[in-house]
Amino acid sequence: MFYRENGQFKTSYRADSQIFPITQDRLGILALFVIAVVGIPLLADEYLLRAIFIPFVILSLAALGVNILVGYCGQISLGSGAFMAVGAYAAYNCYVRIDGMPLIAALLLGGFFATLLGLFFGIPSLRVKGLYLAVTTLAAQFFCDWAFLRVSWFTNNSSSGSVAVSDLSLMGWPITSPASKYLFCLGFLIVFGLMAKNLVRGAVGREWMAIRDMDVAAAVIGIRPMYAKLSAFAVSSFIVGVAGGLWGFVHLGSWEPAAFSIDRSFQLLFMVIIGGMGSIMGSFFGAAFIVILPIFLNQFLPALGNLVGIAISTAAVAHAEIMIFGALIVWFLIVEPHGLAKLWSVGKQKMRLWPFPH
Amino acid sequence: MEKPDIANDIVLNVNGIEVIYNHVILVLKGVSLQVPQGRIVAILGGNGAGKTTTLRAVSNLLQGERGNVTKGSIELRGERIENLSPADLVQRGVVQVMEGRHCFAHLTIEENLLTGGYTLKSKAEVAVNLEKVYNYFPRLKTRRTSQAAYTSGGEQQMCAIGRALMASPSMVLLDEPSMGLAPQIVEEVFNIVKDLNQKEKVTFLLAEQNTNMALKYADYGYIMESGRVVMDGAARDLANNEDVKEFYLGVGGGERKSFKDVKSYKRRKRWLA
Amino acid sequence: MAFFLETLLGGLMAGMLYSLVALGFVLIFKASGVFNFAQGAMVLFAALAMARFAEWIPQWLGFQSLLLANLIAFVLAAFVMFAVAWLIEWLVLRHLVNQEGTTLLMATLGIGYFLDGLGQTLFGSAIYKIDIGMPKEPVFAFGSVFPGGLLINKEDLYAALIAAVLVALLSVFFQKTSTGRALRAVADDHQAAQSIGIPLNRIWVIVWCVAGVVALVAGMIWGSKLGVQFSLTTVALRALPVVILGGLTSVPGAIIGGLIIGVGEKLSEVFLGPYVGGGIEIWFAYVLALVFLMFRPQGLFGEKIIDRV
Amino acid sequence: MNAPLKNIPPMPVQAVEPASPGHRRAAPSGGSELHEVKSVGVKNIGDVILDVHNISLSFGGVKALADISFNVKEHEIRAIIGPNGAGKSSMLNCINGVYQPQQGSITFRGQTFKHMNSHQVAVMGVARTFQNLALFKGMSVLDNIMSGRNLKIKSNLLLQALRIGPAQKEEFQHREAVEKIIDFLEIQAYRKTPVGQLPYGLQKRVDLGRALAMEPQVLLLDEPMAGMNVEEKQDMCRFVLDVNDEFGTTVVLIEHDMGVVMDISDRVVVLDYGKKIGDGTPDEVRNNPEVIKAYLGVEH
Amino acid sequence: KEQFFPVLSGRTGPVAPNATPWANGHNDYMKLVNARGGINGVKTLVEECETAYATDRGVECYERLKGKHGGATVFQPLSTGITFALTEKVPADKIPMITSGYGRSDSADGGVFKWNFPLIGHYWVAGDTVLQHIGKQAGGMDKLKGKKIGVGYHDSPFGKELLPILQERAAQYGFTLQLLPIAAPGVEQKATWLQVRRDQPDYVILQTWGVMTPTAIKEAQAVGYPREKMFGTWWSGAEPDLKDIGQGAKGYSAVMMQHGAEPNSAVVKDILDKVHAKGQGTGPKDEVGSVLYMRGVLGALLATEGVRSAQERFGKGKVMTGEQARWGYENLNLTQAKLDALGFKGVMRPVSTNCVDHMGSAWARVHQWDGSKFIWTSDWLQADEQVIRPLVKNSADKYAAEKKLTRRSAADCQS
Ligand SMILES: Nc1ncnc2c1ncn2[C@@H]1O[C@H](COP(=O)(O)OP(=O)(O)OP(=O)(O)O)[C@@H](O)[C@H]1O
Ligand SMILES: Nc1ncnc2c1ncn2[C@@H]1O[C@H](COP(=O)(O)OP(=O)(O)OP(=O)(O)O)[C@@H](O)[C@H]1O
Ligand SMILES: CC(C)C[C@H](N)C(=O)O
Ligand SMILES: [Mg+2]
Ligand SMILES: [Mg+2]
Repeated sequence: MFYRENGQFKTSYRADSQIFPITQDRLGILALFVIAVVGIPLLADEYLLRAIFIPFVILSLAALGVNILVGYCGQISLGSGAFMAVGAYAAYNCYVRIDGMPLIAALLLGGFFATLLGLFFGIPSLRVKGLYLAVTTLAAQFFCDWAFLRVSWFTNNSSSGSVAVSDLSLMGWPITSPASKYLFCLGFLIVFGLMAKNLVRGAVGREWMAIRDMDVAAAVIGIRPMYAKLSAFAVSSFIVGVAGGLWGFVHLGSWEPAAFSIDRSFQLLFMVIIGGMGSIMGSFFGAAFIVILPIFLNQFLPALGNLVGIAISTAAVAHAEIMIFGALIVWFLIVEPHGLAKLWSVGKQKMRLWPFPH
Repeated sequence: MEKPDIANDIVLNVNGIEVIYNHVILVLKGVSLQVPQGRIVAILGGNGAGKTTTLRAVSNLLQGERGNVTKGSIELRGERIENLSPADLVQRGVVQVMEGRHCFAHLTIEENLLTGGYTLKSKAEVAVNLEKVYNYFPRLKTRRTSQAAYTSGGEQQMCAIGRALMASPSMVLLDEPSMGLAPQIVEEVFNIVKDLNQKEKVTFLLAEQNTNMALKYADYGYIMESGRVVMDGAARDLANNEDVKEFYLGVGGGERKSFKDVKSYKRRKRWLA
Repeated sequence: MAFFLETLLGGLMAGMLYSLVALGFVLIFKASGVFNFAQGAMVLFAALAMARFAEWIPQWLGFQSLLLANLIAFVLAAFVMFAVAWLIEWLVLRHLVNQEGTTLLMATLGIGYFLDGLGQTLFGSAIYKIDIGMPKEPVFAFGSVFPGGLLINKEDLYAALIAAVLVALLSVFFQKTSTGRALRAVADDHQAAQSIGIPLNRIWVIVWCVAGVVALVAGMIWGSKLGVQFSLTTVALRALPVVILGGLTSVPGAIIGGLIIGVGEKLSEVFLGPYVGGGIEIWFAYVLALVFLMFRPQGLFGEKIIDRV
Repeated sequence: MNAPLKNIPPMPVQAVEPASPGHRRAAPSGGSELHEVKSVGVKNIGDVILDVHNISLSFGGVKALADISFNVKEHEIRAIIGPNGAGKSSMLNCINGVYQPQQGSITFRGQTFKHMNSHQVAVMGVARTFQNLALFKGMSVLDNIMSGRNLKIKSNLLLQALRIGPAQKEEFQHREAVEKIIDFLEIQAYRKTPVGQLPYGLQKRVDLGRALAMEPQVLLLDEPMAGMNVEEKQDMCRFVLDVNDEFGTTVVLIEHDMGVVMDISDRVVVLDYGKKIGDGTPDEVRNNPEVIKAYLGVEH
Repeated sequence: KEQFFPVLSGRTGPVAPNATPWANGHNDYMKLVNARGGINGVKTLVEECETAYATDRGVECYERLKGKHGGATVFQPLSTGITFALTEKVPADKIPMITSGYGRSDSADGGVFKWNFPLIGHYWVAGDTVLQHIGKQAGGMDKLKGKKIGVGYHDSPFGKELLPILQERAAQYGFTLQLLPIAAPGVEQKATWLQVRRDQPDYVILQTWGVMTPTAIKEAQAVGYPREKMFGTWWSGAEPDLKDIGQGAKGYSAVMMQHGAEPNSAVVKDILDKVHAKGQGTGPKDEVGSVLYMRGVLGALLATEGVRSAQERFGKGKVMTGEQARWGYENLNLTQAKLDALGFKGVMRPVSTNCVDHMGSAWARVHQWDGSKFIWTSDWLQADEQVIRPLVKNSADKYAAEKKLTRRSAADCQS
């Protein structure tokens, strides 16, 4: 009853093409924004910030990038971990090798190098499609894993292959407290999130989706597959690269190539599919699902066990956790194959009709 | 043909069904129709009226579209069939020709047809049916070794129809069989329908936009409009109905108007809301 | 020279073992158009079941014979895999008819997680052994031709033979039976397949059962080589370039792809690796697959990707 | 994006002067009070805009097109008919650059090509609808039609990402043009629906809308009226005629409904299994015995 | 009054077979401490968090546990990767970290790494002692000249951590190293071992973990490389690695961080009596006393004894904060007498730490698999201070320079 757009008429295309055309949505988003920027840093304790919100924000950003490539442009990528790694290591090298390199510049440069790699590994996509393309991206993944382990120049000749950065600061403002780290990452997420949203609802986004849905038809209306695909690879790997930099610099502080292994790539892909392919919002949902659910289960199951008086071993919890996780993935897919974002919008549609069933 | 009154003459009885897609989109709002044994019944109606949805509901192909029958009942020869699988229905002789061809892209035309005979036990019957289909559509024979994806639209349509006939069905649900076919093939298809109907007593329920043809060959017709049946009657009566003539046959006012001369102001007639 | 041959042989046999896993992927892809990410989990699950049954059965029934224990364990494990196949169809696949490939792919992923957890919960997460009497020590053949002989790993040789037989059987199944054709039809278009009376549910159960048995054989052989433990799931990643190179829909492709990848990665690691610091075989396998794809985007024997308006 | 071929003189879309008298036709009699017919009077057929010369195309053993030649004149409605599998769609695919003919050439506005390149063809102003619906399934109606205007978008990636100034202005301009098309096709109610959920007939309309959004000079339509009832066909004809009248767009139309073809086309090519068996005005074609034998069957 | 010892366990994933006994041993000893009356009356409390040997999960576990139950006393990450990540975090949180037998070798330098404690051994000790053993087999270190030693290592910071000492020694004694990186989890090593077969190195050292170890030995068997010439470091030579290979692994040796399998030691008997007999055992009974189980016990011993020593200074019978416990670890003095009293007679040697030396002991022994169990095959070996110390110092200095840290002052050492 309350969630209706009745009476909200759009008199201009500008008004109609707002990201959230419905007033209630806008209010909701505003509230969310305030909570995210003010509420969480104030209220959340260190654990929540460090273990949940910071990874959530960074991985949302990465998932956003992956979604552009996979969800919007339809090019399945299992190499996102590699692009994160390139972002992180390139940023690291820029940061430690060039004196006085500002943090943000280093991160953006990381993104830039990830873009170069993305373009390179995007070239096969002009010929290879679908799952076959996934192999190309896996080649990128394994190659990068190997390169960062083996080429010691990338790790500034650290003997263990593990690198670290510390004492981050942004124009004199130290980024060491969890809250400041969180806000720093959130800033990236908001800026890139908005830009990505603008891209996908604009001409480039339509090109990507057109290529995804029907490439021959897209070519016939004048879209060049090469330009569309490579731009998707570029934009996606830039964002993923920056996320990689943040993951290394801000979240981990010190990392080894395994931080960006194939598992990370899979994780990002799951986020996109579970959250909703081709939906910016879906990236957030997906990241939340994949980041928070396991942690939640991990803490909740023993508590539940205690409640009924059985001590559950961590192994049993870990196994139960992945079982429940797997079952939930399947369950959500059955309820809504197009991901959580779609589930959300169907929910909204129902709410619009409420209290009538249809 | 009169409205059938003997209950057990009715093969298919659709009773007030509602269909909802995706839990929110209500498409059929209480559709009822009956198909008597050995007859040809046509569903007519504009784009989006719900013809395809009705056929999908009958053949139980709704699930794949995330659609659900939420009200009403569907009976085949007195047996409730809403919960059967499509394969069960084929076992009971009900086969649907899907709108939009849906040939198996990677299979050759012949393989497509052979797959159509999947439910048949005897190899001989498959061979006979294959010969029959090739007779109906000689064009398919010349293209038998092509992968279906690489045949023309019309060839695919023939393939889809032929594939359904391979199962020796007792009842066929035809969704826009004439779409994309050249005129003489359309004629041919309807002749096949008539032929099967008369010789092999196959019952047909067809959704068709080519109203002209449909009413010429059908015994009985239902006209649908935004998810409801708004008119039904014997085909002959419908064909003579002034409204039907004007809006579905394009011969309002007695004679055929050139497509060029039709004006584009809102002329659409709506029976209901 | 001898060493080159040894490497080549080693590669060929490793390749056969990859094929065995690759086969599972191909089967399910062929039959439903689904890329089954749970394949690795199925291999582990099957191997765990087999290993533990072989350990428990003599205890339960109180006999000693290794052969008998293995036999019963194999049969029991096969039944377990049938049950898994049936449950997967019943709980998951039938609810996802006509959904896009990515959705199904994700579902198999969920299944994979679930099986990983379930397997280890039921059967434990330590290292278990499968002892099917595979010879572990190498033999040295052609001692007269090559000084020191040519090393041949008997275990790998047997494994390769088993793989070859399995592949031959499955090839026949797909090429010659009407079920094979029905499977391909299902992969093309779920709905159309349903509309002409192909019982999707039954087909899927059958295919997943077959895939389950293939996983069991793969798990048994890999398990006998490596021990049965969680890491067995990662062999799926090694099999991936094989599937892709051979073509997602081709049973013989899985074999040829396996041989090419096996040989390619072993030769590269042994002869190229030392110059660049080693550890290149994984990415080399993928790059090799990629190079082939640039010439044939559907893999060596895959069905052409149809692109038509 | 804006790389039109330099040597093509810009053609004003609207006022096309009759270069050659061509044949003239009477306009629809009696415009209604609700529909303003702009070009009451005489339809001006212009010069040859598209000339297909000796095209041959075969797939393995199948000869889809054998030595086909015909031309299309500016502002006319040119129909291609023929039995199923005759090669009609393949012909359009050649013009579009989707297929590469093995022989022959295509001349478009004075430029001759051995084979076409899809992007270039689009830039030159050729739009197309598809027989087997090739819409972008995951996108809304609005986005599908908007994508038809992508060629016209000038702002770069960064501007689009920031959506400031010119990028935004441009977006709104195109949106306005697209809204006109949506109004024109009467699909306002479905603006934001994903096209995959639309009934078949409406999808065909969206397909047309996407082509129209390109503001093409030549519009290739592949069975636009399949799966429609008479009323809807009448609407579709109206759209085609209006486009043809109001914007002077040249139309190449494949259609199996002879009523439609005979009523609205200016000239008709008839193909039969890759060969051309007839070419002329509807009346000529209708009475061509070979055509009757191969395609029409009985007199319609 | 409970002293909280968080446990980062690895009971799932590719290293589960090996990491599980460690955690079981650790927890059993903690229970034993409680059964014996706690640390001067302070009971121990453990809570596990599963890392599956993944660094990011380890970091999450750290964040989760560090503030629980009144604050963590000490972390034992049981992974070199996690150690690297936590090394950046513990100073800020003021929680010490014991990395007994793994982690950063340079963190033995307490002057730079105030919060790290690689007690009783790090990988450079392992590397040095295993070379000494090999030298003895060869008949003297000088006999190694011109020899070729293969090193199969886990391709990660853990594996690479061993290399500096080997390289140092190779330069010194004139043997060559053949590096054989193995990608985790290490189930595919055919190519590696084909190389070994071709090049026939005189010895092979394994720095592996989890399933990688048995796979390596099986592949060695498959190419016919003699197991007698294969030497593991101490995470690569425990029962789960070898029991299924049985005879096939006969002759394989591994250097042990002091203890081996100690089923007959007093502490094991005590655990069986006071913990397992009461049905409170964490894992299966037959695993008690096995190699990795004992390492877990040692970990728990060091963790609790540090607290005990801290209590000497900050108040007996009190719960120590992380910062206080750190002082305890830095001033550990476990004499032989104390060890004997605790039941560790014959299991380990005395340990004493100070401000600069955070390791406290650098002894090791080698045991060999005889087909069904391990037997000791060497005397006590001590890593060469002359070599290790400068390596540690250089590396620590480099770290300090990178991080712009200054060495701790003498005053800081007192706090
Ligand atoms: N899968 C689906 N999800 C959601 N809505 C759907 C779906 N399929 C059809 N619809 C909606 O159901 C309504 C009826 O569609 P249906 O396809 O049954 O019409 P139809 O009468 O067959 O039309 P046409 O003649 O164009 O084929 C339409 O409004 C359509 O948008
Ligand atoms: N890509 C291709 N590969 C192989 N054969 C093809 C291909 N495209 C078209 N053909 C064949 O070429 C012939 C002409 O096909 P086309 O689609 O042009 O027919 P059409 O005239 O459009 O027929 P319809 O009216 O049925 O749509 C057909 O026999 C078809 O099978
Ligand atoms: C038990 C572990 C600490 C050993 C491991 N391989 C590591 O050092 O990372
Ligand atoms: Mg329909
Ligand atoms: Mg066609």
